[in-house]
Amino acid sequence: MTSLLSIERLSIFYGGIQVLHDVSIHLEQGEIVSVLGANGAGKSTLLQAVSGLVPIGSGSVFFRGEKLNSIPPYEIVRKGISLSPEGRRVFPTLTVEENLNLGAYTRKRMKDEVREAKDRVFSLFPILSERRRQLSGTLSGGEQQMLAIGRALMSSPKVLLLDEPSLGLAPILVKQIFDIISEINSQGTSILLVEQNAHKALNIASRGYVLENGHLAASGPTASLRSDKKIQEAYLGGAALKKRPFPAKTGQS
Amino acid sequence: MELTPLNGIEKLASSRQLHIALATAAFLIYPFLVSDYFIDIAFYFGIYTLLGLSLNIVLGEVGLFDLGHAGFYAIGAYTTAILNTKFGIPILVLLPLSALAAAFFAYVVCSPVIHLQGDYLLIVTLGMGEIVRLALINNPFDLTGGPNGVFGIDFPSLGPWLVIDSSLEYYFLIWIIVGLTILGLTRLQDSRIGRAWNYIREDETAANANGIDSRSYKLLAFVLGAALAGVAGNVYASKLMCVSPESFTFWESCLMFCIVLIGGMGSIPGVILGAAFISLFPEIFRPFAMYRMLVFGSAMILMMMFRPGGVWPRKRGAVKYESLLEGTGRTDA
Amino acid sequence: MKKYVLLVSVLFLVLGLSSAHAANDTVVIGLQGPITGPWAYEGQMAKQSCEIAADLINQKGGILGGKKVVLKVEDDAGEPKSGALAAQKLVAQKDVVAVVSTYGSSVCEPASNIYEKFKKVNIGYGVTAVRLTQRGFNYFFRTCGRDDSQGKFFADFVPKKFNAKRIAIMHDNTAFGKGLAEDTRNALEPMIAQGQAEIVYFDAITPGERDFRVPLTNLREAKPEVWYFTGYYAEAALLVSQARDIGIICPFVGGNAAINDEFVKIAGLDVAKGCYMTNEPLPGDLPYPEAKEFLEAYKAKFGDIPSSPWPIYAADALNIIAYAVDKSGTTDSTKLAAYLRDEVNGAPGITGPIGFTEQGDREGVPFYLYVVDDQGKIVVSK
Amino acid sequence: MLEGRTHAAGDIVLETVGLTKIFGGLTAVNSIDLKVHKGEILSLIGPNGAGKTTVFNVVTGIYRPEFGQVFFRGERITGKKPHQIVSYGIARTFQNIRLFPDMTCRENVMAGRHCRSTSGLLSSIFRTPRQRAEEDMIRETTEKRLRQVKLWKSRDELAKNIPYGSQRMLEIARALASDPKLLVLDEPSSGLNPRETQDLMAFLRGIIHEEDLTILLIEHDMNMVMGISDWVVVMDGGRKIAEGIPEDIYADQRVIEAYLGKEDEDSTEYDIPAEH
Amino acid sequence: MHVILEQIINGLTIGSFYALIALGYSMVYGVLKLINFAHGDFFTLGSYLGYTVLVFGAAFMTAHFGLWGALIAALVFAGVSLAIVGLIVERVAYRPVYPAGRLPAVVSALGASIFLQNTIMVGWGPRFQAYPATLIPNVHIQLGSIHLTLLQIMILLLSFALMGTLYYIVQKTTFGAAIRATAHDRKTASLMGININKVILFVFTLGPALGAVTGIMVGMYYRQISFTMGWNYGLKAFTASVLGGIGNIPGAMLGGLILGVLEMLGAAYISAAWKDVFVFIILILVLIFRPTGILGEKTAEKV
Repeated sequence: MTSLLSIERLSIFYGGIQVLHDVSIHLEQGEIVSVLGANGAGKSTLLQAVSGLVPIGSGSVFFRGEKLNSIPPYEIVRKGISLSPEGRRVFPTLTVEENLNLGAYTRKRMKDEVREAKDRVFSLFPILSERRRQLSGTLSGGEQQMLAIGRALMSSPKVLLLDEPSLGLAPILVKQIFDIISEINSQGTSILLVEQNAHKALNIASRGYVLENGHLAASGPTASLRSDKKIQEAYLGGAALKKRPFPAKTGQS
Repeated sequence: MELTPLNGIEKLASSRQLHIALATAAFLIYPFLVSDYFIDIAFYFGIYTLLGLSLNIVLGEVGLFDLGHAGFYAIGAYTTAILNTKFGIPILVLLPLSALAAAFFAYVVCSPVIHLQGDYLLIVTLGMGEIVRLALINNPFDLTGGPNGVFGIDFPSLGPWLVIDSSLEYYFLIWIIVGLTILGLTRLQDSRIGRAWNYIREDETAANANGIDSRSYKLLAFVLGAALAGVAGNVYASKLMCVSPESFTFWESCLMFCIVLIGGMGSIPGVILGAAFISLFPEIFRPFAMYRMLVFGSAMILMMMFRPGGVWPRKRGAVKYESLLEGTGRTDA
Repeated sequence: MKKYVLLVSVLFLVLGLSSAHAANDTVVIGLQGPITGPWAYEGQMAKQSCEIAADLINQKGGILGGKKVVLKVEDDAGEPKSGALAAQKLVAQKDVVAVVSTYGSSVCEPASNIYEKFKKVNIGYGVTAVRLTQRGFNYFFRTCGRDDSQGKFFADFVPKKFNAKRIAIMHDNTAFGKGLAEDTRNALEPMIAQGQAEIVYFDAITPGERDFRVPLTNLREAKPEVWYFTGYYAEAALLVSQARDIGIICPFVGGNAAINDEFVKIAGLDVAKGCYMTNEPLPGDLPYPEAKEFLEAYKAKFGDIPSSPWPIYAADALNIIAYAVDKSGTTDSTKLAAYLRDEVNGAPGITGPIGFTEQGDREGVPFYLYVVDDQGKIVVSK
Repeated sequence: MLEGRTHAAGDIVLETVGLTKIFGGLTAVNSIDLKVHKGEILSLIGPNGAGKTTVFNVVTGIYRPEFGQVFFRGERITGKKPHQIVSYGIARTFQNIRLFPDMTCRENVMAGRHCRSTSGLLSSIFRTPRQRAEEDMIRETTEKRLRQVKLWKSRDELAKNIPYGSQRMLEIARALASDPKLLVLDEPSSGLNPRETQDLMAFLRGIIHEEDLTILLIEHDMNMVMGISDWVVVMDGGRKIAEGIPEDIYADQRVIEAYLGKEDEDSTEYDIPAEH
Repeated sequence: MHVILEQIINGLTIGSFYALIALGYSMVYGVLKLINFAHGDFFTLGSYLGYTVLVFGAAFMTAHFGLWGALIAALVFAGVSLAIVGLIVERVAYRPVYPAGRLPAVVSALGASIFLQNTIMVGWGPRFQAYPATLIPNVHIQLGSIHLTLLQIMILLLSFALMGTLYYIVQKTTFGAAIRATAHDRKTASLMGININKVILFVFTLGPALGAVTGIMVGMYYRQISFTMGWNYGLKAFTASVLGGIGNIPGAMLGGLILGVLEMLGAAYISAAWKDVFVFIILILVLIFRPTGILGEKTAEKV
């Protein structure tokens, strides 16, 4: 049986730089899978490649067995993969409701389904319902994040790609967002989650991958990853500290 | 083929000198082979080259969108026309004065808008060019002669010794000015000022972070570009012996813009080729009568399709530099 | 290196196009006019008129005992710089005896400087700015009138005809229109001094504009009894129709460029009828036999007679050059200029007898007041 | 907390006092005190959006702070324009390399000399002896810096055409060409592979030994931070949450929480508005 | 007082022409960041096509569909033709040049403008062409002391209807939101499932079509058209779109109307000859104090 989404030996280049090296990841129906790693590890690039925003260097992406390489982004949305991008990227001069409607752009003829989807988003994020006529540029960071996720849900995707949903949010909101992510998942959407906040991400995911400098550093079920020292090292540079050729200059007293 | 750096320099320098010598020789011989009509065409080619070079400083070197350059050209021409006809000041004395007048005008009008970016600067300069032209038509203080323009402008002379009143002499006048301008601009390109301009064009924030006061350098570019356009205006006015507003339209500014882009931003030989295209093309295609501008328009599109960077873009790094430190024992790499 | 080859070949292409020569049994007369550009219409009619005039001369056996008159046309696009280049191109051709040049005063100015310098007789046909003949030039003449002669005609004739005291003058800020407006004002000065007239409105509109409701509203508020517009037909047609829209009903008098068949077409018959104009006699109203002959030939070849007076003056400029060459027996420019200035007097022309003043102006150009009749025809006002 | 450092107060190169920067209601930098001592490498770290780059932009004059002051070698430089800051002796690089892409490597490095030269329009046109001497000086320093970053061979290539790692080094060479006292590096390792990062670290270590230089660093790559810093300052949500030597920071619970997130729920109820 | 009201209405009429043309500039700029210098010539070409239909097809059409039928036919024919011309120009002159950046596109836009203008000159001749005078009954309406014509009222109604429709499409429909989203952030817009090429197609058909309709209105209003008129209108409309905030669709409408009224008021109360100077000075002042126009978004560069 093929996976819902499978990324096989993916390599991506920006100009002359290789940012992803032979990365393979798969996502099964109903799963939440986390991709962890420090900044610049290549996590966002991975999601953008799946969405068709960056050209694939080598390797392939399959969705329900269908190859997605070189399919334009708007077709990929149509097939049922939706990305909530890093930094939220809401359209600030559009109202909340317009942002949501755009999320359902591929289904704009199916009025009923759009309304259902919107009701679902509003029930997940009641605050958006209150602010539906407000310009989204005036929302707070957390509200914008909710809008970005809600917007991605509007196309009723099979796979939801979330890029750093907790970025720049206060802890209380982080918890809220993660609760909602679990709920979305329990309603049947499979989620590929890219996240810096490793603990939170591992809490809700069933499996995880750790990226380090574009390479897959570790992967496995969350329980085993949690105890893996590799994560802290990947994040905080533990390896380097150990290898440090000289002590801190001002550190010696 | 592997050349040692020194060989490279020699080879390039000699071929460059050869090019320049060939070009100079061609320009010297040309007017003696042809009739006044062709000398005059070459004269207007020279005017457009000078205009192109002047806009190239602003647009090519600094990357500021200036679609009102004809305004500076007009200021130079009218300064010459008015001061010469009203006060009898000799044209050659007015040459620097026209440059100063245009430069001063540029300084005053550009100071408040120099911070504008891209297309907004474009529309502001466009508006300034139009304001100049409309003001000339409206004859403020009875100076500009309104739509009639100013007529009866003298030819350049220095007493009885130097009198410039034939096509041949005008040809040499403009091309000597162009030649000196090219010399000066080439030297500027290879100085901290020329580099500062390029830094601003490439990345203004990074330029600032490297200690370049981008505001002053942008103003300097406008002022210098306007001064050169003023010089072109001076020569143009004395050649035609009259000036009228219809010579300084928005279209004229567009042509200058095209000269720089067709040639290649920041490239001096490019500007010459661009000016040749703009001034010679319509004359060559005179026999096509009313179809000639159709051909001209399509040629512009085709040119950008196949040479989007210009016909002769500036090649950086073509001149190889040798080491100053080698042999001094100070090299550590 | 490739670029040099390109450059050199472009230059030679330019050179290659400069091969003009003529046989010995012809007399070449140049014509400079706006064959392209915004005044292409005038330029092309001038070209046609000169062709007819030359044909007529040649049919009658030519000049100088059988030499044919040949026309050589250069386009100046109605623009000063191109005008200078066109002039330069004509003077460079040694076989061109004299030039008919050109339509538009500001184009004529730099061009006539060049002709003067190279001692080439040049005769303007659509250049009415007064200053052109005040430069003390030896080689410049014109067959058309001057702005001030028309202004004088207006002052002498129009207020009386309409019994109008309050006069509005509007021009279009072009060299021609503004000149005519100012000359008219000057010509009215004596009457104003005596209290017989008053200029209640004097202002410019911007040519190329389409909306004149603002200046017209101001004009309406000035309550003129007659309104003189000294611009071109394109604006005149808009002005009159917009004026009628906002309730200006006083008589409209246009200058000699304001009214023609196009004017009637654009303004529409309703608006156009009853509009007046001061004008040189239109081709069809010329009483001279030369005119009849010329117009028949023109109509035979081009189907219709010229719709504006200027092409006829171009034909007359060609005629007078041919006449002077023939009578003086010389093609030397200096002698020709002197002959034109001193000896030509009452020579036959399509527009009546031709002679030149000391300055080079045409002697005695008559003006008529025309009106658009109920059928949209432009007829002499009774 | 500060006992790790032994320098006297007189050795302070850069100091910020109560630095605060507000963007439309969001306090991006909240009362930051920073002391950078002479000859050290100080890293400013923190999760995304912590306000590190804003601190940099205030120090280098791109933003004006709402409150607080910046002192450089005892002089107040608050609110100076970016192009003035350089001549004081602070040179910087950018997070996403900002070279002059269509100019040669040589010309790029020459930019750094701009603030140390003075020739004007006329002396450049007439090539006065002084101007030529100055150009020679510029060329010499440029060559020295290019050789230092091992890019002398690529001097005549366009900056956009050299490998990414080299571009990083070129940007550093450009900054060094102004002979700065303080080098401000914004994520110098981003986009570099581990090998290149190692080289960069060695290089920075090297120049700080050889020259009278101090380095202020923003870095995400903890390998680099931990491997090179003398002192680490950690920011989160616009505030300074910790500082110390790398070993202490690595073990600091607050830092771990800031980076990896917390196990326990936090009850603070604030929400940061969107970035502007 | 009646004079100023009359001037304002005149200003709104000419302003609505500017606004409709400015929309074409602004939509293209919003999506492609390209100043389409050929847009003024789309307007001229539309005017000439409408003229041709009205003059040569009028007899036939008036007989079969009545006067209104002929008018509608002219509007539709010119609109559709220009939509096609717009697409061709985009394909031929702009699309191949985009990848090289914005400046080459300026030259090729100017080239396209010269080409179109001269095509019109060759096709219809250099003379002014006159729209038939009797299309719309020349009815004068006097409201109080304000003089208006039936034609003027019809033009105001039609242009406001067009602007209203476009405003509705852009501000109230999902497709309109897609256009605005694309103008703001292309990449994210494509994540919404928006096909950017379709949006480009839309702006390059609708803009020229609106220009063409405006061309016919201008022809009917002034009854006279020339092949060079596109430059003047284009320049003013471009100014209007910058004044309103280029790339912003309501801004273009507002900018056009403001420009028209300013022009008329400047002419009435300052001087007819200096009115354009006045307009440009206002524009420059607006840009000095609000560098992105009246409704333009503030853009700050991230360092």
